[in-house]
Amino acid sequence: MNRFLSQERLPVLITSVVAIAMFLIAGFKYDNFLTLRVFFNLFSDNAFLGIVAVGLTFVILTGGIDLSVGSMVGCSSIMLATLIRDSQVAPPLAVGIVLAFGCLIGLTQGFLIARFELQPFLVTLAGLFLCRGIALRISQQSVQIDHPLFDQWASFSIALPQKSSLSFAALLLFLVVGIGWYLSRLRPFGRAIYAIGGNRQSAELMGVPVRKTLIGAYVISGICAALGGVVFTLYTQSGNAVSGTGLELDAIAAVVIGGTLLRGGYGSVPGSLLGVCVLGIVQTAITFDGTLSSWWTKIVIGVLLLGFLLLQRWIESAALSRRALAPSGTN
Amino acid sequence: MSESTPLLHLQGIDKRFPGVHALKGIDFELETEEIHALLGENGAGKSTLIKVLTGVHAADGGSICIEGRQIAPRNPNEAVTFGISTVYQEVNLAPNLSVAENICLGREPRNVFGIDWRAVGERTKSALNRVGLRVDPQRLVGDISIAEQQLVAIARALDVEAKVLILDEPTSSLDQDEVAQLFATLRRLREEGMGIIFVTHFLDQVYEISDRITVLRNGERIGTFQTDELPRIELVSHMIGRSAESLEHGAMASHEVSGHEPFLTVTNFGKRGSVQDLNFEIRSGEVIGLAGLLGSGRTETARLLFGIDHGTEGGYQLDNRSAHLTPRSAISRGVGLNVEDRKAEGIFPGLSIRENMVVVAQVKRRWWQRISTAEQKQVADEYVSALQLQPPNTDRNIENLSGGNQQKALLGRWLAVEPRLLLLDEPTRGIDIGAKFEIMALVERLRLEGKSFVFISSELSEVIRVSSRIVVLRDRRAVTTISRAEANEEAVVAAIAKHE
Amino acid sequence: TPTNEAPTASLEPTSNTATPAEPTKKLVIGFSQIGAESGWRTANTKSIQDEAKKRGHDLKFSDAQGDQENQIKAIRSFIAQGVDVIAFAPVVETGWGPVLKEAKAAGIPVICSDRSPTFADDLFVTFIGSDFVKEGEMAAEWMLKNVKGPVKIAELTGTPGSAPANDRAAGFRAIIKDNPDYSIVFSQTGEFERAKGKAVAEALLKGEFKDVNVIFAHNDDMALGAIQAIEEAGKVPGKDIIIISIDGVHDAFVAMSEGKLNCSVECNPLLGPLIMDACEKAVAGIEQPRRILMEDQVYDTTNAAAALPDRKY
Amino acid sequence: MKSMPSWIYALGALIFVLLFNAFATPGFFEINVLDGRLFGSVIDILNRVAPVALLSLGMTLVIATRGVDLSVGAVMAMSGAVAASLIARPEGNILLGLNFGDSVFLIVLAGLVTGLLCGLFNGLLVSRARIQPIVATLLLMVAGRGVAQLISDGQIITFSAPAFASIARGATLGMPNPFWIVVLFAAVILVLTRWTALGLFIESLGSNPIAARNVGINTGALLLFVYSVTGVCAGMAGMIAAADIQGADANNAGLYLELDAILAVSVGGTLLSGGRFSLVGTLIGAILMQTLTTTILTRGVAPELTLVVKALVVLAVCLLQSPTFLHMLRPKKVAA
Ligand SMILES: Nc1ncnc2c1ncn2[C@@H]1O[C@H](COP(=O)(O)OP(=O)(O)OP(=O)(O)O)[C@@H](O)[C@H]1O
Ligand SMILES: Nc1ncnc2c1ncn2[C@@H]1O[C@H](COP(=O)(O)OP(=O)(O)OP(=O)(O)O)[C@@H](O)[C@H]1O
Ligand SMILES: [Mg+2]
Ligand SMILES: [Mg+2]
Repeated sequence: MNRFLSQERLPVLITSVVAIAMFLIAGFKYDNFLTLRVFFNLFSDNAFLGIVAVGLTFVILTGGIDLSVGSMVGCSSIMLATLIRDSQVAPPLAVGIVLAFGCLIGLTQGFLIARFELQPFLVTLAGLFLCRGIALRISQQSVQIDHPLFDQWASFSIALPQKSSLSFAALLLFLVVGIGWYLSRLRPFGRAIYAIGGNRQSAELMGVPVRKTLIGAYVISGICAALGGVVFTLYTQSGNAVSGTGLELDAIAAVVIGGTLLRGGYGSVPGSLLGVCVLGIVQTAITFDGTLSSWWTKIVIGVLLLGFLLLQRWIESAALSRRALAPSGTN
Repeated sequence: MSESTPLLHLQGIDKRFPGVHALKGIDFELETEEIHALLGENGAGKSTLIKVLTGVHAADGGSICIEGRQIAPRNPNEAVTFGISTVYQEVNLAPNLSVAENICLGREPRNVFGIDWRAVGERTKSALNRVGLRVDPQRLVGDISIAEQQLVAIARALDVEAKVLILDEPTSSLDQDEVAQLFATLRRLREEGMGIIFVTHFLDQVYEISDRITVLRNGERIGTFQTDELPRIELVSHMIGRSAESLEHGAMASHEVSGHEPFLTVTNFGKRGSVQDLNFEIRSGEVIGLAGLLGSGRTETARLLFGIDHGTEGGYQLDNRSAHLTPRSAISRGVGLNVEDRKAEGIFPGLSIRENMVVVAQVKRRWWQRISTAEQKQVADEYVSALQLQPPNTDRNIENLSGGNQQKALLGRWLAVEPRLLLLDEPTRGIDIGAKFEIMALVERLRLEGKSFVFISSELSEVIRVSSRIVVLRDRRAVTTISRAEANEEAVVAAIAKHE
Repeated sequence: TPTNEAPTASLEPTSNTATPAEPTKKLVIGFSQIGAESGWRTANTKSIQDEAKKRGHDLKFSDAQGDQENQIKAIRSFIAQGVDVIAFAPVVETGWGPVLKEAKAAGIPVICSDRSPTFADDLFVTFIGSDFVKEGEMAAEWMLKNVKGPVKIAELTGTPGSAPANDRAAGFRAIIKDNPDYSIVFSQTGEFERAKGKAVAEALLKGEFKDVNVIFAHNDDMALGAIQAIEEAGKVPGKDIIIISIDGVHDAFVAMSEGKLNCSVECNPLLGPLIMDACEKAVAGIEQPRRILMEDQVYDTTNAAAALPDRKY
Repeated sequence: MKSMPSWIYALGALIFVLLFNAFATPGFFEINVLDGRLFGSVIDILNRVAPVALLSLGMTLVIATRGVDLSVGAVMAMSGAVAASLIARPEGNILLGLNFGDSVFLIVLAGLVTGLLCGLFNGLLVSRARIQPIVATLLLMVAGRGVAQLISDGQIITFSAPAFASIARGATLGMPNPFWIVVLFAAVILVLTRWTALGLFIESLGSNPIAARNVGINTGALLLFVYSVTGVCAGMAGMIAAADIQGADANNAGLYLELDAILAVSVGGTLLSGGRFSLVGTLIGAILMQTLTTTILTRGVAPELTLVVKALVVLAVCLLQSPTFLHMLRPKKVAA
């Protein structure tokens, strides 16, 4: 029994192999693709998506889902921008307020889901509508931020060879992935998340604080989504109520590609980062190609995702059946 | 009873579920240094009492005192802080976590960085040792057998400091050695001053280990007795509410096999990485018993014969034609399987008892010929009364049935289609004595009508009682076949245990 | 002919007057389009692609599916790829500072079309496109001239938060705000869609405000939907209710020539030639005006029929 | 003891919204006769609800199997684009090879077949490739709209075909045709699931897929069936949308309608966790959502508030369906 090829690691392994293969293939096809710059851009450009996906991973691991993350990004982005520009709130405080708001929404959703056993899909769908409504209520115009400290954050980056660099957002992404990994692996909270995803009734009977843990998962997701909004605001130095539309689907796709099962219980935080990279590579490759019309772009993304999922499924079933056969090798 | 305050004292515990008055003012006392058996037929309210006691369900009335102090646990964790540790009926573990993680879940040892995985490993090791389970602590619980899971659950319950230990049918999947090991542990704990509540349907075990017995029936307490003062016969009649002799009428003496031609033949049948070398044939009117240790491959054999898993080696012939079965084709050719893990693979939670019982008949009848509701009621009612399923209202959600009654409903599901061959994997697990005898009598009656069975049970006496022949499995291979004439416990145990 | 700040009146801008810089050199042009959310947008994309092909440039086209982040990613990819010039139609006005600074640092000139990014004036070479505020104003001016007050107006707005919706609403309001005879009594989004426009109009005609005199739609599609709803309600579009919209798509011209639509302010999507000119000049380092605006013309029932045969989109 | 149907709260909410309108929205219940058809807000609701109702009928079955179909909106766009291409036959269209003339029957058939193919594709991904439904249908949600745009070349294909347009704009016996189409589809699906054993099988599959396989239910075929039904429903909805505006808008047709359909299903009392389903509840749920929309449109409420109102209604109905919540509301029994 190979622990290394456990149900948790295998998909991550497959995803990384395929991701590297894709990167190399695109590298041979397009000039300037196989560069550090393109590689590090993956993290800088997808930092907000990655941060949102990390939060969402916790929720999905419990067997739930959070559809509100995309609107939350838009909501926190416009909120942050108006706070800084119109209310003259200092950026650190404004970020704090926005994160608190994300926390509040997550708390409310988590409470409804955990306390009243409402279905996560519906509660967070309502959250999606609500956050977008609030965002549009705050301002329908996009809001430019012009604040020296904020500018400083936005333009901070670590220069790396080949004209590449890692932005503040990318560093934040790595930090969030690190914290997420720590929480899920090394804290009892993380184990409780997995246990609930494995079997909620059992977890309850085993004395796992199911409600608290569930609420915790949605709070993390809410905070991560709000932080994603902050990073998005850094990325564009402006707030926009409609940003993040449909982002929840990208985030779900990233989490799933990263090997987390939507029914909960299996998966990992670093896997989701990998999923984000896969999406980023596909997108970058399509841009480098630059010949696809609008509709072919959609079709090609769909087909690539399909191929990816089928490949993942195929390798997984092959590996699992080999594992099942393994004991017979001894006799 | 005793003048000192009891360790645990329940008074007037009352619990109603929609439509069921599950507990009617139950009084119960548990002393220190006592193993107290809680007995009763399926649906008597044993599990419910335990769940109320440990905060899973809120009581509608009554009080709980531990060492004279009134408590009201709101969840199992709180119960643990009051010193009550519980193993619930039906294994309740996280299948996606490792054995070690399951044992320490919710109370992980920590160091500055978080969970101290080293300490987890050590604690797991000692916990597993206590129940005598040798299993890689890193394996996922979902990957180990139900028996192993049951032991893991017990190890987990023993991992905390508790004054009261509650075990709801902990031995339903264990073999004799494991039970012995468990009992040794329980006795030691008793000596250390613990009070233990023990629910089981195995009367031998009750008499082996318990000091006192409390009998429940229909949510009422019938009485509490000193074990050594209560004859078996009396106990059984307390449990079922009628005299015990009436049970034995279906017992069989001779065992004539009516069939002639074998209609199912398996030769060198098996699946790579799973059971192998299956060689036996089944005639109509025969019961083939499968005996073996835990994990010897009985369940896998049944799954293979029913076509859930597919054989890769050897032949499988039905009516002299080689067959590649899927559950669907198996059913259409008169083969049925009552699965071992009824919660995960058997019942349809959320659907009614009636629907759960007619679904196979409906599959057989084809989808466009719906069995009308009236007909469904008729079929379901027939088997509800045949199997004495409680409560008899078949419109209720099957989830609300007690464990044993769920098992009866599943049996009824198969009996309703009158299969030629029914594979019964642990059909008597978690079933009270009355029902056990009923099921065995039913098997015998149907056998005489020309039906065949494969009968799997961890209780050797049951296997010997019903089988025409016994196929012994060891290490996932069929090693011998014992005829009915030669079958007795020693012979079968010898065959199971033989070293080659 | 495009001029500095002086809107052109030409329907089909050509590049004859400006000398194309080094016509022989093939450029690699990165173009980031917003999406393909409407027929107008598709016509815009097609015009750019056709023109690039005609001139033999290598166009790297990227569709952002309506998301700003996708556009920023695309522009950063273009920079990493080392294209000669970047053109893009920003999905919103704000938020381009950081990425355009990067382009500038990489020495790649940037050209904006469609709407101009705010607070980034020194970061792009020129802006080519229409003025949405102006379009809203022109629609209102047509109304002041042709519809006698007092008038109750129902507004079908575009997608909430989008620049054309915001600007057209603002422009329209700026003109009527001093005129108490004209008031907007109902405003609801039709999200630039024909079907939603129809649904909103249908509801409008049964509600409290069924006696409105004018419907102002932020685009033609919603107006065309509204026309159907009016007909189904047994009224005569263009007579019982005056309908004003923006864009000037082909179907709108048909509707105007039938008298069902009263007025449509043109918003010309055929920017390809102008953008290619600007790209070539930018690479060659030729000075060009900061803003190249299309003159958006007002069409109504009087001149639509005549213009119909020439409409390309 | 008979328990209350799961859709009772949706019905309650619907009555509440209607009562609100009766008092607050003048003329809401006014019904006139115009050209032999009924005309009024209530009729509008029954007319406008058709696409979402169709989608949610199919969606009910999919959700009952523990699945979800996110692609229905894109399928609407595709079938609309196919139908419009066949009618308008614009130059350079990739479907020019197919000439069905003016036959409304053949064109509708083509649209339905488009939906069917999409449904089969989804069904295969879910049942064969074992891809989780949300992800499997997400693929077609993204790519499908691309295909629709490919067919229509990114333009709105408009046409003038009174016969086809009457699918959405005509009326029969005073009621708009979309209403009758929903009635027809609902009846067929109701008969298919409740007069045969398919309903039981679907509920079994959703309740416990492993057990369903163990009792011999052909789960693969069943999944194919439910996704196909949903595809066909979406195909019909797409054609209603196209006929309504006499044009196929590949970019916007059915956009986000999958969410409305899911809401309608769950407000109607079918759990997203699968098992028991209620088609009647779904229809009530769909009508409730549409009544809300129509109310909001009629009253000229700001669009961002629309979102908030929708969110609150969904939460309210969900809460009312939660046994835990109801239990909390009930006054505590005094212990004797
Ligand atoms: N959650 C529930 N909802 C409704 N009724 C329930 C529920 N749990 C148990 N019941 C009912 O309460 C009664 C007692 O059930 P309980 O599980 O306590 O029986 P038991 O004595 O443990 O039986 P078994 O030996 O079969 O496990 C049964 O009639 C059962 O149907
Ligand atoms: N899903 C699984 N993955 C890996 N090993 C398994 C799995 N299921 C069963 N096994 C192993 O296969 C062997 C045979 O199991 P099986 O369940 O057939 O035994 P059994 O005789 O029916 O015992 P039981 O009393 O537990 O039903 C055991 O060693 C068990 O641990
Ligand atoms: Mg029990
Ligand atoms: Mg077994």
